[in-house]
Amino acid sequence: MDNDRLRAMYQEMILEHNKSPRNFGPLEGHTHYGHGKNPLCGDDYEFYLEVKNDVIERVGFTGDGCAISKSSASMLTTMVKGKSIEDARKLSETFLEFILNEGPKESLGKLKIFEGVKQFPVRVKCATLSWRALEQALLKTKHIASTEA
Amino acid sequence: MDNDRLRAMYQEMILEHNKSPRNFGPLEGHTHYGHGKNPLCGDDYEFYLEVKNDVIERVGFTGDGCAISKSSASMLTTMVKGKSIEDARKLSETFLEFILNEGPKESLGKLKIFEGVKQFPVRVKCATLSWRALEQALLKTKHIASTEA
Amino acid sequence: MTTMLNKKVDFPVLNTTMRGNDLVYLDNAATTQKPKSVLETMNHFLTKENGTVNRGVYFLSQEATKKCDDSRKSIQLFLNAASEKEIIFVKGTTEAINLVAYSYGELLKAGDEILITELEHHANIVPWQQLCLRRGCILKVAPITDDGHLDLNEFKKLLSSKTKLVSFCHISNSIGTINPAKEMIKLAKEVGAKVMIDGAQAVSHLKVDVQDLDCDFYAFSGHKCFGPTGIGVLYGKEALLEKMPPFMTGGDMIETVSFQSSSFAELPRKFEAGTPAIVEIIGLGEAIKYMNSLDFTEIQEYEQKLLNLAQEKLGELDVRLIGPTHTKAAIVSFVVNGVHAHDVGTILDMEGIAVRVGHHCTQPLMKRYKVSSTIRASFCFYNNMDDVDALVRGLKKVREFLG
Amino acid sequence: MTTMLNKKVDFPVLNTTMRGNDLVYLDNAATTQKPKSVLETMNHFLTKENGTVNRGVYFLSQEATKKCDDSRKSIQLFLNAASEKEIIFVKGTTEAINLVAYSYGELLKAGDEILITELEHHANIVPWQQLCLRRGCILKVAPITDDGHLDLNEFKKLLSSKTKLVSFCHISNSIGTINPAKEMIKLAKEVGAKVMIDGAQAVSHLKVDVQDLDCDFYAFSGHKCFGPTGIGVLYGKEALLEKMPPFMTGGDMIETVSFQSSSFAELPRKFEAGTPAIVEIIGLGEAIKYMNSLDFTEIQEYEQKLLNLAQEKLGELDVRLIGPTHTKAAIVSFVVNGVHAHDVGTILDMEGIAVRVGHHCTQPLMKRYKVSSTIRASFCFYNNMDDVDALVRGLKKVREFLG
Ligand SMILES: Cc1ncc(COP(=O)(O)O)c(C=O)c1O
Ligand SMILES: Cc1ncc(COP(=O)(O)O)c(C=O)c1O
Repeated sequence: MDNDRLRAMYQEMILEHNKSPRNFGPLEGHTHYGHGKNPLCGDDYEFYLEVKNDVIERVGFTGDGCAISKSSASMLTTMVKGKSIEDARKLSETFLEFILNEGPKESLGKLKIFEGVKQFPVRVKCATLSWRALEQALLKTKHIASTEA
Repeated sequence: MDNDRLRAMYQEMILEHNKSPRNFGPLEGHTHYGHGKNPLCGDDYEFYLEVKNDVIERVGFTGDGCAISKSSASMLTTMVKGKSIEDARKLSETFLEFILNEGPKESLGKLKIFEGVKQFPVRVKCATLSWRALEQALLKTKHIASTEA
Repeated sequence: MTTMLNKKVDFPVLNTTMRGNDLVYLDNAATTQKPKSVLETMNHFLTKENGTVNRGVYFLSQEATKKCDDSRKSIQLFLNAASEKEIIFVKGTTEAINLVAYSYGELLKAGDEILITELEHHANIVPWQQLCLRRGCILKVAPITDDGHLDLNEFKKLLSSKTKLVSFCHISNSIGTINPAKEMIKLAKEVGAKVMIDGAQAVSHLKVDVQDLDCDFYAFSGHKCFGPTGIGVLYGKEALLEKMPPFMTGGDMIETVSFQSSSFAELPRKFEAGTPAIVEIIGLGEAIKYMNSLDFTEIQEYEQKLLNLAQEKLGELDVRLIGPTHTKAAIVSFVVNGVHAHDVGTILDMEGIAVRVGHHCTQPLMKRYKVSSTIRASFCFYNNMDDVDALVRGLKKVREFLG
Repeated sequence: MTTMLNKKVDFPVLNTTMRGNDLVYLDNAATTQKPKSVLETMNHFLTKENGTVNRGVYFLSQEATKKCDDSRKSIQLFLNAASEKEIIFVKGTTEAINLVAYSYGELLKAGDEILITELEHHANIVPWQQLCLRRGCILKVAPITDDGHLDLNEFKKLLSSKTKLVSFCHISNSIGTINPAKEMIKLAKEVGAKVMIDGAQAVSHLKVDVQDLDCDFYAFSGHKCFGPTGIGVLYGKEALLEKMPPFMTGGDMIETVSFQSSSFAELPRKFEAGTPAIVEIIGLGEAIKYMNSLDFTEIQEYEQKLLNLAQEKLGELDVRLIGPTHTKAAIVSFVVNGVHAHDVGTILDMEGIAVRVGHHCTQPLMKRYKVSSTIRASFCFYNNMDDVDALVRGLKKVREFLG
């Protein structure tokens, strides 16, 4: 039973993103920046977005943490790329509602895979950390030097 | 049984000294001074001795406290008056040995009456306070202004 | 006198015999007894679930963390604080006041004034004196009237724009006075002062609502409200706590540490250095649950009946009552004329009656009343009319023995 | 591997099952379990004898006072301190260090140096940083070598007549290093520095003799040596404590209080403001009694066997051991190559194995080893070879799940 719970959390796709995170690395010329940190377990990620005409054109992240937080960060970057700020925010809200409460998962696509984490209350923070950082990034525009404006 | 224990502590003579303490009041022209204080219960006494040629000629005390501490102070003054410093010290030692440990009481005269206090461990300090102050007084000479020397 | 709350059954210690009699426990202002539920919760935790908090990914630690979080939440609701961030665990009222004196004190400068009252416990005097010595602040003291109530006129006169902090007891531990906290806070706020309430005696007697009071700090001790020793609470308004530097530092209260510098965790952990008093926090949570099961209006009425009876019966003896006779909690302070309090205490003890004798950590108040000590009988809702009778019988015995 | 101490029977929590398995408790450096005798003593006190201390003339209070005095006496003997006055009750190691930083700190001036080591817990770093900020002192840090031992040469070089205090852990909570305390103290004394030892991890592993060490301060926490949370001890040399101002102030630590000024009680009460953690003091006394029933030489031998076995078996897995492999306590810190510590912790938890993952409140040490966190298995004499085997099996499962 415990093995099942573990397998439900550590899904293949999660482990795969953990091993080979997408969009990993800092992003030159980013317009938005967010920082997510869990001082208790040491997870620490930075997110960089390049937003043009309200659309997230490019995205990158750096940092380190557990398999759940890293795969969550990686999948986040793949999910929000190409989305409008508005849509990215909505996705974040839906995901957090799904993980933290009993929110619906229909619109979440492959993020549903994090359902297994809900069985591990202390690990829920690992899954939400990067989304919190994204929300922060979407609030705080980082104005890049004028040539880029 | 408890009444017996109480009666053993609150002997007639103790109550009588408590009501009418002997040698009560400060002593002009004293040569020695001691202060005894129990911050927990508030007992607070000052002792004044006039010593001439190594003999305690006069003695007085002031202060306030419970029946045990006050009668102990009062009886102390009557017991040490006229004694040599050496003999007063010995008496103090014997009394403390008797109250605190299992020391002999033969030489204690009417101080034996404090035996009942030994049944009340928290009250033992009340009986010993003035003797501690006496020891302090016998150590610390208070040099009075030269005309008296 | 029909309502008997009859709560003794919940408290194991109250069902022990003492020197051949039923224990008559009248030292509740010093420490209260703990209900079975608190004892069982603590014992269960220690025998079945003991683990540390905050840092463990393993079950025992997760459970302990959750229980401590739950306890903080209950305390927030109990005090009606706006947020859990405003509930800081300390070891007791004394630490709470010292925390404020050290930390809020860092924001004060020479010449700033701190106003307390003549009623205060040493814990609400000495930390301010020490702060004044450290930073050149000035301690002012609002007097009371002969009948033991704050002199509100004098209090008003002492308030000025220099007053940076007003700190007073909600209820006097020594003579039972209930301070007009809301009015005092309003007056203090008019001159821009912050207000700290020493609630050590209050939480077990009346319903406290920190938002309604509008105080900036509120402190109490677990062991005086049916919880364990070693734990207490400092409530502080979030915005103010944010501005204050940490008091004690170390593990659990930091964000990052390097040898060059450190940054601090968010509230409430910024003020909670080190391994918390885990089983004590859990025990306190259970004590809060117990208090939530009580009706404080009913309790107040009942305790007032006990108080009235005690004052009436003591009035018939040759004793002098010290302090107020109304607008007070069920705490009676008195001296037996011609007999020292210590002797009274010993004789009552022989009857299985526990009262406190001494200065009750309020030496300046004793001086105000020109006594070196009093006998204090402090009641709780689990006391009953028989306890009052026992006290009176005991005092008659004092006369028998000591004349 | 014949001597099995077989002490699990004394510790109720160790006999619970966890997620279907026997609990394997390997987080002893965070907090230890408590023997039955401690739990029973505490529960007995709270259900039968609860009362406050120091001030009561009545039976319950007299008994509580006596028990707390007895506990202080046992601790004095346990540490071989010269006098009971040197034993100060605090809530834990963190408060003990803060007490010294605030109080002894008042005797320091700008430019004075405080020397710590790279091994320290945040509790032995941040209070000194804060002191340096308050008083303009300078914090120096003695480095360790790659194998986790203090670099004694560098330590010597950092000592000078400016060094006023040297503070270091007896045993590192993070990687288990046992510091050469006696030698370090001797060197520190040569330049006239005072020495504080953070003994949080030591008292449960080795026999401590403060007079033989000749340290000025020694601190430990009750909950890390089989006692309750909410209580700890600061040992200090009497002459030095006498010179230091009080830290927290309030009831029980004063002699006289007036609104103008106050004078303080004698040691140890000068440093013990407020109602003490009574049942916790009594519980700690019982924990000391339990430790006195053990043979520390035997325990050390046994724990070294556990340590050797653990290091040997872990060495066969794809893990990196962090820190020393000898002259250390039975604390093993490691990372599983390619797997984050947090994930390891979760999978071990599913097997009923409690280990700690994270920075262990030693961020600078983690940085020194270029890791953000480690897995730490910390053993106690009540652990056995089966616990080591369970850990190894658990780590194999980690590989299965996380590749
Ligand atoms: C070496 C060391 N020092 C200090 C501490 C702090 O102890 P406490 O949290 O009990 O105050 C600990 C434990 O966390 C420790 O291991
Ligand atoms: C009014 C008041 N303030 C402060 C205190 C100090 O509380 P504690 O000793 O629990 O820290 C007490 C109790 O002794 C008290 O009655």
